[in-house]
Amino acid sequence: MSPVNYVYLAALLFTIGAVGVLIRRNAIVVFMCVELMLNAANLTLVAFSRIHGNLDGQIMAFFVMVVAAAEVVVGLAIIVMLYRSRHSASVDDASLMKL
Amino acid sequence: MSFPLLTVTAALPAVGAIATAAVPAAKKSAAKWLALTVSTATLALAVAVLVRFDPGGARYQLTESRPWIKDFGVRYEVGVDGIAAVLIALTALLVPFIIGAAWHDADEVEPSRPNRRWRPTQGFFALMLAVEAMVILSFAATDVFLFYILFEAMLIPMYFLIGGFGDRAHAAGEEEGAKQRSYAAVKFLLYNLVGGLIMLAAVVGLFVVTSDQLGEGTFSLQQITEARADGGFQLDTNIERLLFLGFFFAFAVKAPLWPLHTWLPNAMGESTAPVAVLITAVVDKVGTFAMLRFCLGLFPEASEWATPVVIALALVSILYGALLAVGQRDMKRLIAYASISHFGFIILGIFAMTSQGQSGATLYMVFHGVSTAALMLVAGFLISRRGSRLIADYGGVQKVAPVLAGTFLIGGLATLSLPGLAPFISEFLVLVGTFSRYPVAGIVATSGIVLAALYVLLMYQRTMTGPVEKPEVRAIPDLRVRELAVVAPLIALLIFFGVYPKSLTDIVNPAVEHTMSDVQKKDPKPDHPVADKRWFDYKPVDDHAGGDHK
Amino acid sequence: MFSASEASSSSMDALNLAVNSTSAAEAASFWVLGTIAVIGALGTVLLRKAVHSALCLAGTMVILALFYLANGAYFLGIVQIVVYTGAVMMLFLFVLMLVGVSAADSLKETLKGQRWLALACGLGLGALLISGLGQASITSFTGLGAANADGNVPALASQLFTKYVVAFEVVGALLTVAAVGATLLTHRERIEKSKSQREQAEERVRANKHLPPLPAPGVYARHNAVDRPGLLPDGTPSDLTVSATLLSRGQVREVGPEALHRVAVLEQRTADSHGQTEHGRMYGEPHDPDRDVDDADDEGRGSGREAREARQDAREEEATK
Amino acid sequence: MESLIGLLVGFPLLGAAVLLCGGKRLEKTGHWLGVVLAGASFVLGAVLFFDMLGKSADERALHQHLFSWVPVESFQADVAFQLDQLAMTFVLLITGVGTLIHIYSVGYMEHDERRRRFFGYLNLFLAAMLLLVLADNYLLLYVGWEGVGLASYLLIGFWQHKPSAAVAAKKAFLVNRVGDAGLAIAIFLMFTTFGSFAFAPVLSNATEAGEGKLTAIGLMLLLAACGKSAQVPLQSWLGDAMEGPTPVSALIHAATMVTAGVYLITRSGAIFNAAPDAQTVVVVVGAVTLLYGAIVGCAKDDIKKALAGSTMSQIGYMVLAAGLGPIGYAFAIMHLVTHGFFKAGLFLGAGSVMHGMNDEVDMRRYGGLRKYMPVTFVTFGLGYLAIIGFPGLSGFFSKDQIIEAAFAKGGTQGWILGAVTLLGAAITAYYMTRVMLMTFFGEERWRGQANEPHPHESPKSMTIPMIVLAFGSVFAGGLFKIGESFVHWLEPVTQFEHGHSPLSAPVVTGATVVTMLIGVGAAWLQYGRRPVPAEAPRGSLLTRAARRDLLQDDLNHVALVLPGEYLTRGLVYVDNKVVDGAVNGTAAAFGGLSGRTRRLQNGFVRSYAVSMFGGAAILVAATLLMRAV
Repeated sequence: MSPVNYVYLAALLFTIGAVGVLIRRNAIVVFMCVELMLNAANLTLVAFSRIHGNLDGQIMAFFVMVVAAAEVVVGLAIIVMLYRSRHSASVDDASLMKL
Repeated sequence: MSFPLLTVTAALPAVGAIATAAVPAAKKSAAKWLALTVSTATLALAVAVLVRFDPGGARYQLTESRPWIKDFGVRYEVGVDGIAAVLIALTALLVPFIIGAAWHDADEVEPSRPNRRWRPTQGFFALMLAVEAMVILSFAATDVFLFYILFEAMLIPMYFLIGGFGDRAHAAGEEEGAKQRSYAAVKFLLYNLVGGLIMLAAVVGLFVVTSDQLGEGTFSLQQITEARADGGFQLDTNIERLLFLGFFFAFAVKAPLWPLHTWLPNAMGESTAPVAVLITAVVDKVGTFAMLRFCLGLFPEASEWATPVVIALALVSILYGALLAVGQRDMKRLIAYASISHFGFIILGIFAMTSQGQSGATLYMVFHGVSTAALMLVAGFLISRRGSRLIADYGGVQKVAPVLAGTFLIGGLATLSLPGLAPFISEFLVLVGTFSRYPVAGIVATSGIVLAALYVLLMYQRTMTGPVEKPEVRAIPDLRVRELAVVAPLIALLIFFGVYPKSLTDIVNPAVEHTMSDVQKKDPKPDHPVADKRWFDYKPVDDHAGGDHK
Repeated sequence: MFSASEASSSSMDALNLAVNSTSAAEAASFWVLGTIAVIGALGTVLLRKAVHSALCLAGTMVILALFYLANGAYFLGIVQIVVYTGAVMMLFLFVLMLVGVSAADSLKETLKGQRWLALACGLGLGALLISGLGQASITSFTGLGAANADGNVPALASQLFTKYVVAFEVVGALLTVAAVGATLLTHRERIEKSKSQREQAEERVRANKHLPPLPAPGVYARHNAVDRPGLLPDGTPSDLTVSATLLSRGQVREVGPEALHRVAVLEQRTADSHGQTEHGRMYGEPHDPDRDVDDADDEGRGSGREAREARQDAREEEATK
Repeated sequence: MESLIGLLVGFPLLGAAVLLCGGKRLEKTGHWLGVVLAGASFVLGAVLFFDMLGKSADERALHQHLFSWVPVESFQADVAFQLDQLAMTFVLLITGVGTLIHIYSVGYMEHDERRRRFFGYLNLFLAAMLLLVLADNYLLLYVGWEGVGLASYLLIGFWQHKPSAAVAAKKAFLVNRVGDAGLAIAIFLMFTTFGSFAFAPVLSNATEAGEGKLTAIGLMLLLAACGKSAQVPLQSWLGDAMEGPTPVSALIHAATMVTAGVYLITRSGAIFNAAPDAQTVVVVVGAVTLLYGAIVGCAKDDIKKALAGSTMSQIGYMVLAAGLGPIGYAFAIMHLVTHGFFKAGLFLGAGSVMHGMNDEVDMRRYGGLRKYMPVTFVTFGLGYLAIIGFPGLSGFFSKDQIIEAAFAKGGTQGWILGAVTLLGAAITAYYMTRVMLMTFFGEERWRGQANEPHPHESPKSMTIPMIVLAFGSVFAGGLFKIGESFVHWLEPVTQFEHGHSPLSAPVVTGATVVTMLIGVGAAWLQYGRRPVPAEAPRGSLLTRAARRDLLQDDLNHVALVLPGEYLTRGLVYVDNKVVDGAVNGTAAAFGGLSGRTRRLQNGFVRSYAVSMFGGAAILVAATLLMRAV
């Protein structure tokens, strides 16, 4: 089999993650779905690094991870704040940004 | 380069504005006095400009020229001809009186406790000075781009003056008043912005055509007119007409010319009387002035092409404004519509393209400024006493406040341009100038003077005469010293210029000659010219040399 | 052991760089694990309870880690397990605990047409991606044998600290900032010093509310777990008896109907013994008896919300005082 | 001497300025200042007059150039005065009668707390009127012209607390303003025709211009004259103007201001002479007004309104005469002067009567007053005899001359005009007799009515001027007639040629006297023999129409006022709804549009996310398509 399949898989996961982001209301779950998408992206990077035989892809993936980690930290903190202030983790409750 | 008098004249109020705005919250009266002194000093400088200006000399004097934005050939170029000089003088003259009349206008919006952030009084007077600075500089600007920037920039302070410090005397209660106010302010802003944007397009267009005709693009009025004079700068007819329309539209909004006038009654009605004077007597004059200087100066052929339409519109403005003034129930709106009618006269005079018409129009700008100031300020004093703008709420004021009524009447008579008062001179010149080229238009416009009498006297009759029926009216006090000090000089000026307008015509005439030569027009010659001989050159023919037997 | 085989294969293909296909073992593992990964992903998206989604996600991540290893990204594989499955997911779980473990959102959609749009977008995107890949037609691939010749980690390191050193440093800074930011965000500033017990007591007296300590949970209820509200004489559960946190999380249990019934009977008896029957009607049947246990949580959250509002009001009253 | 001319205007102007700005401290003495300055101006006028007599006919005209007023290119207006015989005549009339009326007012306005301002206005009026007659060009004349209008506005509306007075004042100013517009247009025409509007150049070159232009100028001047002199069709203001204090009516609406139109026509004689059509129109206007005023005068019970009607008709005589050209100018002015005397006298008399009858104006409430106010009776009676043209009194001479000139016009025109003037004379006799009888004879109808008045003679300050004017109205005419002195005096300015009437002078005179006697007789039959009913009888249709000023106001109302009101209302509506509506409409349209689009911004992160992903999908699709293509 060709390692491209990994990329197919990644595409699939990415899509699922995307749908999750769109349909779930619980901010934390939404977050998880974002993580899923990031991971899918990582998988493609890794697969491509193998296909092209150089490590830049992996390094990219590495950076993605780090950034993702940072993002998770901050994001979760925000969720906690949100929860404290409005006692709900639903993204729909935070819908004040409108005219 | 000699002492930059014009720049200083324009800069002084600007600096004064900043200083006034910086006055601490607790020191309200200090801010007022500061503003007053600054504007008076500006007046002194403006007088200096008039003195330094030599009517016989070059077309533009006291010129300064520095490069500003090299890439677009924009220069900081200022200079005055006779017209600009007198208009600068007018501006500098009116503002102190406006400030004096507005002495307490900002107090109503003052917060109960002095507040570092919200200092209405300081802001109010600072804005007024800012407007003055911009107007003066825009009169002096001989660089189209510089003028454009000022033309637009003066909207900002005006917007806040109208919207922020409006007339509290509103029939429909406080918050309804606030709604009306903001409506008026926004309307004012939008109208003028639209005009300005169209003008901006024309300005860019001007740059383009100059850059491919003269090598590098320029906005310098003198440069362009000179180039035109020596044939180095010819415009394609259609392009010239488009550019003309672009400029004219903006000025017609500002002036305002029918049917672009509807912002004026709201703006003047909702703002306090002094601000209303600032609008109609000072800021709007920039529009008519710009027609005279830029439309005619830059695009003479197009101006001639547009003349029939413009004259028609001007006539409509004259009659329409007058008729609507007759129909108004609200004093300030009435005066606003009267102003529309008067602007019609000014534009008529400008586009009649005769020297009488144009000097008439220039004088009209000045005299209309003074007369409207007198009338509107007195009306403002009256309104502030009674707390209502509706004519129907008055009646018999003359009995309780004779001096107020007297000044009001004189202002009104000036507005209907009674001979002996200044506006008569300008109006008559405009009419003569128009008649000598377009007799029909002249006659139609003349019918406007009857309507003027109608609306002024109707207002006077309904407010001032008759028995005193309403208790609020009985309680109206007569003019106070401050108010008299504001109005009396204006009236004195009206009378002085009515008797001796020569002092202004001597300054204005040469400039008008230049404009006439710009548009390559000559005054129409009389059919049977008589040499202007004096009386004693004639002896009455008497065939019966009868002595008398008394 | 995949990694070993991969290593061997790569070392073997060191000379001819272009290989057309991977080992059958890898293929098999791909198909098996891939399916599981997809199932995990679906679980993440579809399960109602956040905790379950979290666990599914963890599973998917582990499998992805294995795939990294299979693709010769040994370092990344380990990092994936340590950082993601180890740290990040744990963080998620912590937050979940904070927010309420059993809190689960009902899957009924509130935004009109959102779900269908979402599906359309997602599937459309997926289809496009896959079709795009289909166009790509990559037949042969270069293994990492050459690149990983002297080990994957040293190779990465050599690049990371030479070519990408700046990015590396920046990312470090980013992490620090993120950490500080998170602490700042979550740290709640105390405006006033916390009230001493005495002060609280005095306040209660002044407010003249609940002078006695709050009633214990579970009174009259079937059993007295902390998340069971005590029952008032007329059989209505009282929110005062359970802790506010539980209320806010909506984790207060319902009291079964028979408990209520027993209360009614008990009270009836006492009433009879006192010969006062006119109380009878106020121990009526418990409100809406036909309640199935499934949406107990929803109900619970509901009551929790009311209680929350009650508390809100109380706080406001204090503020006004 | 020239340098003094300015002072003629200067004195009263100074007076006006001081009195109006002076404030309270002048309340006590202010009116005397006014009187003195008016008198000073009269004295100065007299001095100049005698100086003028000392010169031969063609050096008499003086000229003073003060300063260049509005110089713009070929438009050169100067402030310059010209004092020739015509102007001199007016100066004497204005200052003389004016001074007398000042004195009279001192008594008449004694109890008015705003007396100071009243005298200020009177002085202002004198100044404006003098400026009008002294100006050496039409623009400066225009200033005086409107200045007079202003003064009359202020004086008519002097009792502003009366709404009727305020309305009347406004009406007067507006109607005059119409005339002023005519004068303005006339000036434009002169400027475009001759390039000048000073008397000398224009008048001496009038013949050069085409007749069409001159006719136009003439008609515009006539319009102006109609406005100021209350000639048909701009006569409607004069009746209401009686709202003003009686001295005002005497000064402005009898002696001076209303004669300005006659002055203008006479002054512009050169233009009219060269434009016969215009002259015809002038004559017609004069004739019509002559009868119109007379008829109105017959029907009024308000003594002042009756006199106003007679004024209108007398000025009709003057205008008619002026319209006759060189054969009439001199007589027009002569009648103007004599009329100035006796009409002022009549008005002052009427004022004195009202003064004694606590401001009652209805003649049906008078009667038999002669024994209560003898002086008034005598002076009024002399004025009466003068105006009806009783042989020997001034009115007789001046009017007779005009009638003669009317016949002398020649042709059927001549006959018609002659007839009209004779008829006018008859009617004049009729209504003046009516006034006389109703006021001073018959039983005392004022007895036994609520707040019964106590008729009494007026104070000296009022009677003396009346006496002086009575002398004027008796002897002026004869004085002028002696050796045609007045005609010769004016001749250098107005030119004069003897009209050749188809009837010999004695015949005309006889006819005049006879018609006059008929009029008197008719009046006596109606009001002398039978007692006058205290309430006006319903009267014939004509009478009722005449009471309503022959429906002129109703006509104006229907023809001008109503349409005007509807027009303005309509325009206000249009301005709000159409002109403004267009703008607000666009604004509203944009508002609605943004309102719709704003719905997309619903605040839900997830729906934003959907759109985001949708966008991403579209982008990917686009790239793929690009690669496919």
